[in-house]
Amino acid sequence: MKKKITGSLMLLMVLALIIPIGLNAKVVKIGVQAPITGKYANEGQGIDQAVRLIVEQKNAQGGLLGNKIEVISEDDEGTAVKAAFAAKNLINKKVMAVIGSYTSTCAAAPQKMYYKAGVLQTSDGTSDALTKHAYWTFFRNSNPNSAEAIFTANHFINQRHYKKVAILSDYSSFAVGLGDAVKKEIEKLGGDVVYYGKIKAGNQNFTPILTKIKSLHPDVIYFSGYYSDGGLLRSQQVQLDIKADFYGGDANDNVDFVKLAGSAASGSYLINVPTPSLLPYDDAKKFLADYEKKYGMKIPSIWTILNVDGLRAIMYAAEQTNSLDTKVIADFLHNMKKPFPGFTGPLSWDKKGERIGSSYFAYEIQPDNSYKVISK
Amino acid sequence: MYIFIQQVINGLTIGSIFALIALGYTMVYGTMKFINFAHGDLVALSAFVGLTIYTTVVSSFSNSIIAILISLIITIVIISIIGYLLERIAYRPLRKAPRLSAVVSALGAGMVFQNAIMLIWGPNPHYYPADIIPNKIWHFGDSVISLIQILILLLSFFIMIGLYILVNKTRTGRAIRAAAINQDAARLMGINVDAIIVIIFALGSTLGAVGGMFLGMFYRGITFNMGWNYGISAFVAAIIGGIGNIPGAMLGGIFLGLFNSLIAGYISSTWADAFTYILLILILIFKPTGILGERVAEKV
Amino acid sequence: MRKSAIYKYLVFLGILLIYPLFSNSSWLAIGTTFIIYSIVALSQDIVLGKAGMFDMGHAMFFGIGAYISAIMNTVFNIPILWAIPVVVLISAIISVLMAMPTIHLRGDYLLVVTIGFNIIFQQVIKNNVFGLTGGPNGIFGIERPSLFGFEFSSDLSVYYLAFFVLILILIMIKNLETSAVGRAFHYLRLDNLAAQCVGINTRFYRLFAFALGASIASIAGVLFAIQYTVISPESFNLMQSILFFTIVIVGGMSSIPGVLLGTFLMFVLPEIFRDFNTYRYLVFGVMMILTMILRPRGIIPKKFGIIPKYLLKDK
Amino acid sequence: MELLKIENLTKIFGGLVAVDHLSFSVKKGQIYGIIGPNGAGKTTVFNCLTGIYKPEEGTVIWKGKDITNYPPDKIANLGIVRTFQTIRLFSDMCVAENIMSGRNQISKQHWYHGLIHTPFSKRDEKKNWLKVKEIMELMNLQDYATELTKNLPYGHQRRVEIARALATEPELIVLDEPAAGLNGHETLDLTNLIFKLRDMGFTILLIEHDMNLVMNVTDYITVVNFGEKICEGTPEIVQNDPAVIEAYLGKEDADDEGDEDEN
Amino acid sequence: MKTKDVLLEIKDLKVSYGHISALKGISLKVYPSEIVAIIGSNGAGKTTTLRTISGLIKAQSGEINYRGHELTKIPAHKIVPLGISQSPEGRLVFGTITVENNLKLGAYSLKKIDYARMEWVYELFPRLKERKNQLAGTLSGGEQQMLAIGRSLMCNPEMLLLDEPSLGLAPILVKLIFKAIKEISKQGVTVLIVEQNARAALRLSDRGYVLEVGNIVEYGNSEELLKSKKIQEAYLGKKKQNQLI
Repeated sequence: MKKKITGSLMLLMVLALIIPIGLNAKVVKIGVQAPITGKYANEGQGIDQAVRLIVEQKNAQGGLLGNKIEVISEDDEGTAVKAAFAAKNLINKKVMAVIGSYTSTCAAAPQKMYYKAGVLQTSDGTSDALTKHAYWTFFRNSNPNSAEAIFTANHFINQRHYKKVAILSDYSSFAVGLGDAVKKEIEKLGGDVVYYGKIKAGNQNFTPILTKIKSLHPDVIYFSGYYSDGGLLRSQQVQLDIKADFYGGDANDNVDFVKLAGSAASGSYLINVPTPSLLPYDDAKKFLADYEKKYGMKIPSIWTILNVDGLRAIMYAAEQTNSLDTKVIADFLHNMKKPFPGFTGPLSWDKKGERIGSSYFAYEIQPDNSYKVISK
Repeated sequence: MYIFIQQVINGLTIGSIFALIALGYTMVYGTMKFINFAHGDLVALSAFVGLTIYTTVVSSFSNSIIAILISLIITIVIISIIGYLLERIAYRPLRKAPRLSAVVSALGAGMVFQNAIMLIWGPNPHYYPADIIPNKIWHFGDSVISLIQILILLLSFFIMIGLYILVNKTRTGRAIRAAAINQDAARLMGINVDAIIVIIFALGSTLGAVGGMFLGMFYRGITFNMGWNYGISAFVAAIIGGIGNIPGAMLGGIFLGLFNSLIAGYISSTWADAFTYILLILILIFKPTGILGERVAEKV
Repeated sequence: MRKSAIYKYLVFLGILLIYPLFSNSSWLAIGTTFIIYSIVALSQDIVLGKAGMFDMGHAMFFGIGAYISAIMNTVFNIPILWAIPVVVLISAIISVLMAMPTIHLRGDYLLVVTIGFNIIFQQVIKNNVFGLTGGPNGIFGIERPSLFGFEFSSDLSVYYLAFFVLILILIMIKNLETSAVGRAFHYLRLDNLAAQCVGINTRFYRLFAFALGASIASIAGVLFAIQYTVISPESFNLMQSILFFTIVIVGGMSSIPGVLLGTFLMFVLPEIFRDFNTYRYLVFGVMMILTMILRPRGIIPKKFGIIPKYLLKDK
Repeated sequence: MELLKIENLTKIFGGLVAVDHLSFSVKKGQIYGIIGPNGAGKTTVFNCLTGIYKPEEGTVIWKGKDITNYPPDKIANLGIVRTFQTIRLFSDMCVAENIMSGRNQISKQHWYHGLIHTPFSKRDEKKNWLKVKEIMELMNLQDYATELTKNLPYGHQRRVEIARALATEPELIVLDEPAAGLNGHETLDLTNLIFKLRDMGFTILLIEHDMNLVMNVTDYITVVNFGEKICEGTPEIVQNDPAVIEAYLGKEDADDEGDEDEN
Repeated sequence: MKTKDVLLEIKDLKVSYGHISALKGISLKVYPSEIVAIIGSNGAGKTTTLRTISGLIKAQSGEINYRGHELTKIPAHKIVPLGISQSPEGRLVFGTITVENNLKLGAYSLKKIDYARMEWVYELFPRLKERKNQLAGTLSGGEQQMLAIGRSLMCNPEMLLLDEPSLGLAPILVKLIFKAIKEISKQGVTVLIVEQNARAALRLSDRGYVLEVGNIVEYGNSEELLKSKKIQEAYLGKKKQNQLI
């Protein structure tokens, strides 16, 4: 009996491992590596859906250089190990380019594999570590932490004239990187960082740390982490009656920030590249409408659109060079004279794959939850 | 001084929610002697169910307080039934199996709950409307307390008093305690131990449902994976108090809430978790059965 | 060991040996990780299955192995294979220091304590202590090893390196089964007091089981660092510990085929069903419950009563 | 020669004095019985003697050495080994493996032999298994070598427990109610076995309820009631002691005793 | 012997734990209002018999008939309302609950607590009344035994099963307990008592059964059993006796 079970299980094991899927040509394959399940599932599913929408529209127009585009999605669950598996799968399925992943860690883990396989990768990951190696395959479609930090520090010290700053981040590599950078830049400009602490994402109860901050009487509280915690921080700040301005970093720019903060959202500030609803471009507005129509929900965040822009730039480069060779496309992207007009503004890249010419805005959230630009 | 008072208020609020959830762990442990790892995810599920019911019924009532009370009651009923089914399907067949099998079954059940929430409500966070409880705050000195905090503290207090009376002063309560001490002896009293276990799961789920909806009302944002965090904190609270001991779970919850607040406020927020667990380990080293737990001598 | 048992192990190892021939690079990576996770699960089994101590923080030692070797490699430029003895020693010492005051705790309390240690470990590496652990980013750029001039640069070579280590560990655990030490683990798990009363120093053996489990897990950690060349905290968090814990219970406590099968089911199976992105973990949870109900002692429970032939009465 | 000497042993459980200043000593080669009504504190004495309980007062002296607060394993390694009133075998393991547990500390294997087998460890392993075989033959258990002990009848389980004790090569064997649950035939076997063990040179300390067995096999008896010694001496002396009769039968029966104590 | 109908009849009852058989097919009868003793040594199956009657252990085969109810097919908590109450071996009082609440638990199956009965129990064991607000775990062994018996009386049973009520008690307490049992019996409660203290049990009871490793080897009138040489030998050994039981 036991022999039978063991035997059949071994057979199953062998079969399962030999299954790997065959390939077929004639189409251009685009990979999506995103956290489709797990903690960031909503961002991951958003990226997946948005990419599929763009590709659907493109295919309706006749595809890329006459080739039909096929999207292959792989779930990295927001963890490095699974990201490596997902990347290997995509490489084996011979994708030309990969969109993703959402988190810096998951974008960094397979970076070298994509480089070795000559697969283009475009990610919204903002960690500085991503462009450190200057792989020719990598294109950051968001703006690096360092740029945002410089803008933030300048805005705080020179425009708002804050004296005492409290900085909070969570434990994610992105938030820590941004928090560190902002602290450094503020101190460079002579600002006083009276508190720098970390919260545990998802913990929800931030009153202890806010009470501590209250006792230090800062002029501003800056949070570099994600909206899911930022909204609560703002809400609890108001609840605790802490009289300081609240600034959220780019990852707070999500429709859910306002929902979480509730009435406290009004009067808080965000720093980011232009947000979806504020995007001044008509085609961007159309895309947002299309997305909402197709999926019955709003686009989760600016990150979705940044990733879409990465894909659009790659498709644009392929058409300009009339080539599907990734090396040719990458060369073109690295040396664009005229930036590509993306949904999120003009896109172009330096040799390291860093996005050039990022423009940051600071917004104040109004009582009707609309954004008012207070600084560009 | 106001910082201290403020931290105590903060700690008591979150602590009483921990206590409500911890009671679910401790009551199940008391009679079944295993850790119901699915409890945290059941709490998350109740937050979602509660929100859905609230948004459905709110239009029929002019007063949001009445709407929330009605949805609380409906949620309690639904979650109790789910708690009962959980016991029936995933745990009862394992009563005589090695204890760790039930633990793994509980982990599996937790996974089912979490992913079911994600499939039903989607991966996006959901939000309790901001206006359920009016956003009122009171100052005394530099410390503040909000209406919702007062409501949570009062309701938790009354629920725990109610539970205390139920367990200590009623016939069913005596049966629950008897079943926890010795199931065979309880059977000899004519107590239907299976029925008591169902009651315990229903009660634990009820308290978890209340805790889950409090979380939703207090923090507004709820996510499909929030159960694990609260589950593990509440579970630690139950252990600190002495798992299996009902007053212990209440004490442990409040204690953990206060400790978390004071550590984060006075020592270091970046090391708050480490301090919490070092405290836990120290308590267990010096008092291996928790603060109120009883020592069980090995019979030779 | 029985002939039929040897034969089964040879078949299993044979499949692993030729497996790379049939797999593409992503399945090769899954294969390598399967082997590494099997080693961790086997080491978890020494503590949980054999010595019966409820350790739900085992991923911590896996992480200690990965982190120490990565730090030695990236900061001090020590070839990563040379790190192994240091890693083994340090994790054994840490495990004993941790276990000494807590080892006497009853089942569930020990379980909570080990969860606590795992969470403390997480916070330590995430807080980037001494600037060595890289915080939430983890450590990048770990170099792959070379041995006698052979570079383990390809994924295939890393697969066989892990395979080789797995064979060594399997031999060790087989040896454990047929030695005084290994039997002592079973005795103290089944009845601690009775074991003490026949003269077995159960406290020593508990600590030894802990140290041995920690050391083997840390070796797996080194392999993990070699395979991915990037390590980050979430690979060693509580969820991972729970995974290893579950592997042992689902597969069958202190049963080597059980633990290997458990690793396959709990780790490889979800990879096979990747296409069912959002549903697979729901089904997976249901499967866990069903497995426990149908086979409460694990899928392949340990069989006792295998003793040397010369003991049996001539028939 | 006094092998074991217990002096003024006192053990208190939450205010209840379970053993009260009890003293006795066992000579080498003796079969020594401790009897007393249920709950008299006999097992507690054994638990103090074998290191499971720490006595509040008093000393346990083994071959002139004070071993009072030693842990159970150390005491076992000094040559005192026990059986339990409620049989405590490693129930999931087979008979041979159970007996082998007694060889664990006698084996010369070091911890690293658990990982790497050497010719030495293999020899050691074989030597110990052969010893197990010898003991199984002595105890008539060889037919059940690979049988899991939980599947054995009660009487056999008792024998396995004694066999396991023998495997540790003890000097003193402490038997806690060995005849409990045995039928007449099995009890007879046990009687013979105890004599056999004595003849082999073991000293035996015994708690037992079965008076037939006790009176038959023991050389010397201490009677305990409520933790106190109420009588000691040879079986004849003990059997005729009014205090013993009272302890066993209760006062109201004292008037009946005349016609029963014929000896 | 009573002439009334049989109250409880056990027919060829077999019980086993895994591979070990504890009862190998025993049969016995209990008539209303009598006291029946089951005696035998440790491990003979006495406790198993009582626990099977109470439904705590499942029978392998055989019947237990009680006033037309087949007890082997009824779960434990439904047997108590039929009028069978057990005071278990080792007393199993609820240690962290007060004495009075232990007694209330005894009346669990009645839905309403009969305070008059509680007074009767207090009269039977005045010691319990003195300690009614104490936690049961803090009582001495004898007091716990009183509580266990008192508790089992609270549900107004027709038949009382007593498992080793004299275990570990001083003779004076044994006397007190046995006196109380006699008193209980006088109230018309049928008593089935299991004892190692054979003499005391037989003196108390009307009839007795001798159980040895799962079989009934002897039964009859208690007075006759008391005089039987075999019983005497089994429970107060004779030196140099070659013949074992």
